[in-house]
Amino acid sequence: MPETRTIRVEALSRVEGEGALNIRLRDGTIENVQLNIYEPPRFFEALLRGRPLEEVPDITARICGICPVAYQMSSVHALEAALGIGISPEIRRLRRLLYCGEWIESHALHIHFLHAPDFLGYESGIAMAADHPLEVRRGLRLKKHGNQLLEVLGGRAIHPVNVAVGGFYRAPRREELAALIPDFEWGLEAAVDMTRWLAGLPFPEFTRPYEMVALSHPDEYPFNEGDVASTAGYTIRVSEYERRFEELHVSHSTALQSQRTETAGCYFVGPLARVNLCRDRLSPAARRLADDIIGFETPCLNPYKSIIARGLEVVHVYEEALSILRDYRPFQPARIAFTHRAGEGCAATEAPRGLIYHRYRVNAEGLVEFAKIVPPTSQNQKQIEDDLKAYLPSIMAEPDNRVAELCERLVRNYDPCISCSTHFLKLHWDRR
Amino acid sequence: MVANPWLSHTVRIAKITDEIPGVATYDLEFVDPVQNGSYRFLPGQFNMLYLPGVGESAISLSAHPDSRGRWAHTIRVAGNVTQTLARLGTGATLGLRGPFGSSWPIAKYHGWDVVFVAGGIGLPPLRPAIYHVLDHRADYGRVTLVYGARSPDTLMYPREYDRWKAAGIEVQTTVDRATPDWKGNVGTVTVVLDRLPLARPDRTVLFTCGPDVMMHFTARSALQRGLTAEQVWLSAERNMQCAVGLCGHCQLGPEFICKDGPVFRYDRLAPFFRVEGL
Amino acid sequence: MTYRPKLAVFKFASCDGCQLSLLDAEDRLLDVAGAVDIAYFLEATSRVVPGPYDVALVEGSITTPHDAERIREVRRQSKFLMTIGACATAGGIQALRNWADTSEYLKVVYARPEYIRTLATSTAIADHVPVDFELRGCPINHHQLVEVIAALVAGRRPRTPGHSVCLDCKRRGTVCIAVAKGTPCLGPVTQSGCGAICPAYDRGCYGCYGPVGQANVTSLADHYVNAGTSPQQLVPLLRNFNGYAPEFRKESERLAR
Amino acid sequence: MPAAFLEKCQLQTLFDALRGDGYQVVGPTVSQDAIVYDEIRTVDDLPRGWTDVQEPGKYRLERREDDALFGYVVGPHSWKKYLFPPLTTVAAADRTDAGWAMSTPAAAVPRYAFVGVRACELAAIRVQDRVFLEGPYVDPIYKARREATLIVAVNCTQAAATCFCTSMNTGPRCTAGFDLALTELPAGFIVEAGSDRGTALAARLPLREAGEQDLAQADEVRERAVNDIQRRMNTDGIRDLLLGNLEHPRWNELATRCLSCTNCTMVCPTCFCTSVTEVSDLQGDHVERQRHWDSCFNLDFSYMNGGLVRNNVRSRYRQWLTHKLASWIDQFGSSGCVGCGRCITWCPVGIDLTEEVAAIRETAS
Ligand SMILES: Cc1cc2nc3c(=O)[nH]c(=O)nc-3n(C[C@H](O)[C@H](O)[C@H](O)COP(=O)(O)OP(=O)(O)OC[C@H]3O[C@@H](n4cnc5c(N)ncnc54)[C@H](O)[C@@H]3O)c2cc1C
Ligand code: SF4
Ligand code: SF4
Ligand code: SF4
Repeated sequence: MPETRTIRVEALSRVEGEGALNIRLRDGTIENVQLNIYEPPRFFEALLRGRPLEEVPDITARICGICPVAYQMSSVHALEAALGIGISPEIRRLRRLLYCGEWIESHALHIHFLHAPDFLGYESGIAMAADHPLEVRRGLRLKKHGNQLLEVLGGRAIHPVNVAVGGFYRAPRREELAALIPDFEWGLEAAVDMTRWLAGLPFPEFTRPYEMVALSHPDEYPFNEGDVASTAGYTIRVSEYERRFEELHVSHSTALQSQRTETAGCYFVGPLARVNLCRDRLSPAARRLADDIIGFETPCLNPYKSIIARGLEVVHVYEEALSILRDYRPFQPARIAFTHRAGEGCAATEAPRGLIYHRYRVNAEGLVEFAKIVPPTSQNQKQIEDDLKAYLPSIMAEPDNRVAELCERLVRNYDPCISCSTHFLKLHWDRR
Repeated sequence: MVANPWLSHTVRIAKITDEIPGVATYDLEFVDPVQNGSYRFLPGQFNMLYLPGVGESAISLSAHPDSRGRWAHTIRVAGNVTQTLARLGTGATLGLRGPFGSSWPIAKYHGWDVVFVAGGIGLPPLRPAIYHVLDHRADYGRVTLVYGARSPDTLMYPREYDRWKAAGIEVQTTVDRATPDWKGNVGTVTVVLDRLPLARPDRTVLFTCGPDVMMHFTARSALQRGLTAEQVWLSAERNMQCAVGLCGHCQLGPEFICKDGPVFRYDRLAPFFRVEGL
Repeated sequence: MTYRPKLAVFKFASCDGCQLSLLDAEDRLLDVAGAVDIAYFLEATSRVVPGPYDVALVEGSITTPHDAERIREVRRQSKFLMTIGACATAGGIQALRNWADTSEYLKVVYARPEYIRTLATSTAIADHVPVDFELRGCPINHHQLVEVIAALVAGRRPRTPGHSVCLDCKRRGTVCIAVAKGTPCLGPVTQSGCGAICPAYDRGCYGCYGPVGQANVTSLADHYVNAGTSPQQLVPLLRNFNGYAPEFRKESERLAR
Repeated sequence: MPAAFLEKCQLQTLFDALRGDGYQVVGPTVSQDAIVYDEIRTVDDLPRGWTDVQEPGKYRLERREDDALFGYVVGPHSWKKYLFPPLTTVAAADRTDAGWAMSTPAAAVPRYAFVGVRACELAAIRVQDRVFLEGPYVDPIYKARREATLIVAVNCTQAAATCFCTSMNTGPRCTAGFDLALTELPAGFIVEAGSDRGTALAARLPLREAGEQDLAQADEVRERAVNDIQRRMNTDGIRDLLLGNLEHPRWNELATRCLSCTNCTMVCPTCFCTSVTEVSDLQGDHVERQRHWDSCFNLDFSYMNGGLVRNNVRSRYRQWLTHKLASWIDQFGSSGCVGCGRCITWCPVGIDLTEEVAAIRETAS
């Protein structure tokens, strides 16, 4: 009689959105590993059809409450490409600043509330606060800075209202931004301290031969623009993205999964990919920290160390945000005027949790005819399953609940944001 | 400096007396002894009772008008403030501003027959006036209290009726829903009022407090019985925030219930009372 | 001991933004965590305490047969059930499917529609089970959320004002953009809660907090149409995150005719 | 003080004098596509060369042909935002071992100099004085701010299509209630003092005596404003007209148009309604009572345990109109309306109270 052992995490915790994990072992060998995303489908790509293109950033924001800016930025860039709009350097800087806000907020949240508790053995950041009050309070303060920046630039932190195709509805007043500078100066130092703390966490020895993919820009750390670069050695234009990467609707009842078109292999997006690929474009303080203080070695192929990459990125965005804040002057126009025309355009930006790709076709009336949205988590999903398959043999001896717990931790490395159910499926439970 | 009309004074709950389910009488005393010594009010006036963080409510004084040192309020649990208050015990503190508003001009009617008509929680605001009559019984002619409640067990202050009767006040209670052992009147207060012998309608004054509808029909009945609108007094109720005529909430036509009322002579309110949505 | 309600957070079809709002109350988060017993909140903690719960915060709309079942169980387990956000209160942006053919939507998005189990509609929680309190917004406002929690702890009714966005514009000194610029703005018929941010950012309100009580949407729409906005522009404005709220829905359907 | 003349290029001396006396100068500026009241430092902050065009439900800024500094009428803001701020803390409570300790939060009283106050606005301030200062209870916040405020009025030289101050006897000429009043002419300002404070202030300005020609010109431009006013409201017996027609069918008809959005009450310079909210920390140990502008158009405004008194738009619109124009007279001895027209312009659907009153009058019972 072959012995079947099924391990299930029915609801992943401390991830954004809802997912489950199904592992089936038969006679000690892995039969199946599924990261199931049971987020109900919300059909964004379909419901965008026929909507005025001006509304797209408001609607795509609602794909994900954790990284709405990433969706807004990717969609406005893609639509601007479709309409042939060139934005001004001032608008571009302000958009980077907005992205800084989201990165700080999202990274601080993930680090302190979702991820670090794993390394220190807590069920939550709130529980961790009892023993590590300074770290958690510092983390909350950083997180708040991110939100404050989003509030000034976007009106509110979740689903900001100020992002428009062509720019912003209103450019902030100088005093509004200048008021943030003292906090950000404090935050920059706090972020350095935080990252040193993170670098000292106990990391499992676990590495994989990842192909890492991130945007890459010659002069900047990638947020909003660049080519798509891979540690496999190639760099492509964003317009070629869909040729290199494809989405599959897999039968074993999970979300659409991205994979490399040629190899059907998986790939890795997110902070660790970015740091590996763009380390030299980190801000001076972040580079100094990586090089001299914590001695962060790249390429780093240990997914647990994503938390350090996140820390380095927090330092980077504080420094970049500060320089934008200090130099800011209100400008006109806040939004480039445009006329409707038929066209198609795509864009990729870097959400806190990785590369995000959008493509739209619009008609001459200014209505959306077609939308395609590839969120970061659908790109990492196959990689996560692959990691789990590689990891399981080493922990198979543990009891089920321990296996489940360890697997969940591995998943959290990716900061998966699975509420972005542009096209995720409901799971068929395997209840055998 | 002008006094801050929103500033409450701290009072302590000295005693709680349960009346009927959901209604209790709170004897309050000021924490500041000087204030406790000097506070005075007139029958029909109200205080704003304040529970910090919860809110403020207008509550009539139901105390004896000559009370000293303790100020009774009879309060029905209705919502936020009153519910939270009901969870407090003796010794707890809260805020009080007042007294506010106009009063029952009972002392002006020496020599008159007096009819009090109360409904439900409308009796407490009338009680100070009843106490006044008790103390000055000889100054008045025939005195009647018509009091209606939903059911026999929701009649307020039953333990006092004997004393009131003994002092020569006719107490006529009536209920909407009788219990098997109920021997008294059944029906609205106006049913009782309509049957009430009025020896000298031109020298009878009527004071009423209760739900708007009840007061409306009471006034109508009084007018039919030969009283004029000038002989009818009622206590009106509206949402109140400031109690000093500055917030605008309690308007009823041209009146601010808080400072022009709550006690009005009926002729003044008649054109506006019961206009839907006013 | 003060009352420390056992709190659970449940998610249905949504973007997570509303439950994230709780974590966005940074300054008060640890206080909140002290004031309530967070018994089930997957996004924030691995600790899972089984029901029943004193308070359930429910995010998201009902879009699948399984969720239609699950919400009943949540209701059974919860003494006080509060919906948070436009998805849970009005069906959310995904309720746009209610005017469309869901099988078409499926084909647009999925290569293999047969794998998907979904309902033809996205509906509010109150369409399925009784709801004790609705906190509006897309997303909800974390100050309001903390206020509601504070109220529950204190055992009083929460204070979430029910006035229009206009009042908040006026309090913050924002000039009416409908009047001064002719920008169609839903503020006059939208419930406050957001702090009137859109007009302060030079754009019309797009109704995140849903229709204000007794909203006279028809009068406003007629006025905008008379002033030159086409019904085709107004329909999508009304049909977004709260598009399936009765007052917005009725008007968008009237305009669409 | 006889009328004097201030050269246009010398207007800054007025601002400097006011600032020198410790006043925060507030006045008209262009912002958000409208003329709004805000802090001003120099003459350049004034809406030079701008005018406003108003009609029911519509307001637009337009360029003037000249460089007039006060060549417009009233905008969406009124001075009540300074004298009666939209949000103030009126009381506080702290939990102590001995129970609740109540207090009045200390608030700094700003010293404002209002520049550019119009006749209808002087009248509106006068109306609010009656509400907040002259009844049995005084609002300490209003009182402190009001006493610390200096007023530089400006006579209107034009009117908007929504103005009807002549019907309300409130303008367009500033007659009382100011410290200084200006009339703008192309070359400068006719300056009149209306108080001792104003006379003393004027004495420190580089004024010259106004010539006969200047005065004649001033009369002419002020007359222009009078002639500009097209809108009328017949106020004969208006109290009894409105309070006697509480069941008029027009209220039902209004309910189909009015949004109950509160805009008319918010922009009205005399509306004074407020609500108080408790604001506390999560433990509830420190509580502040915040008073904020409210409006009779709000559903909760008339809430009483168990229901709403004004539970439909009809009754809420009726409350606004009858209070403003009728019961206000009982309460405060004057109309609550000064004819500034703001509620007409800023009603998103352009409901015009003068038209409503006329309609009721036409078919009054
Ligand atoms: C002049 C006057 C005298 C009163 N005397 C008494 C009395 O002696 N005994 C008694 O039990 N009740 C009395 N009431 C009614 C009492 O004020 C309300 O029942 C109470 O305010 C309800 O408050 P709540 O917070 O418990 O209810 P909620 O329903 O939670 O109300 C919230 C708030 O709305 C306001 N509000 C609600 N209902 C009323 C109302 N009917 N009148 C005024 N404001 C209201 C209050 O500010 C209240 O705190 C009187 C009312 C008035 C106007
Ligand atoms: S019209 Fe309404 S808001 Fe204005 S003062 Fe009167 S009651 Fe208050
Ligand atoms: S009612 Fe209208 S016209 Fe009259 S003072 Fe108020 S805003 Fe001005
Ligand atoms: S009259 Fe106009 S401004 Fe006033 S509440 Fe009605 S719609 Fe709003």
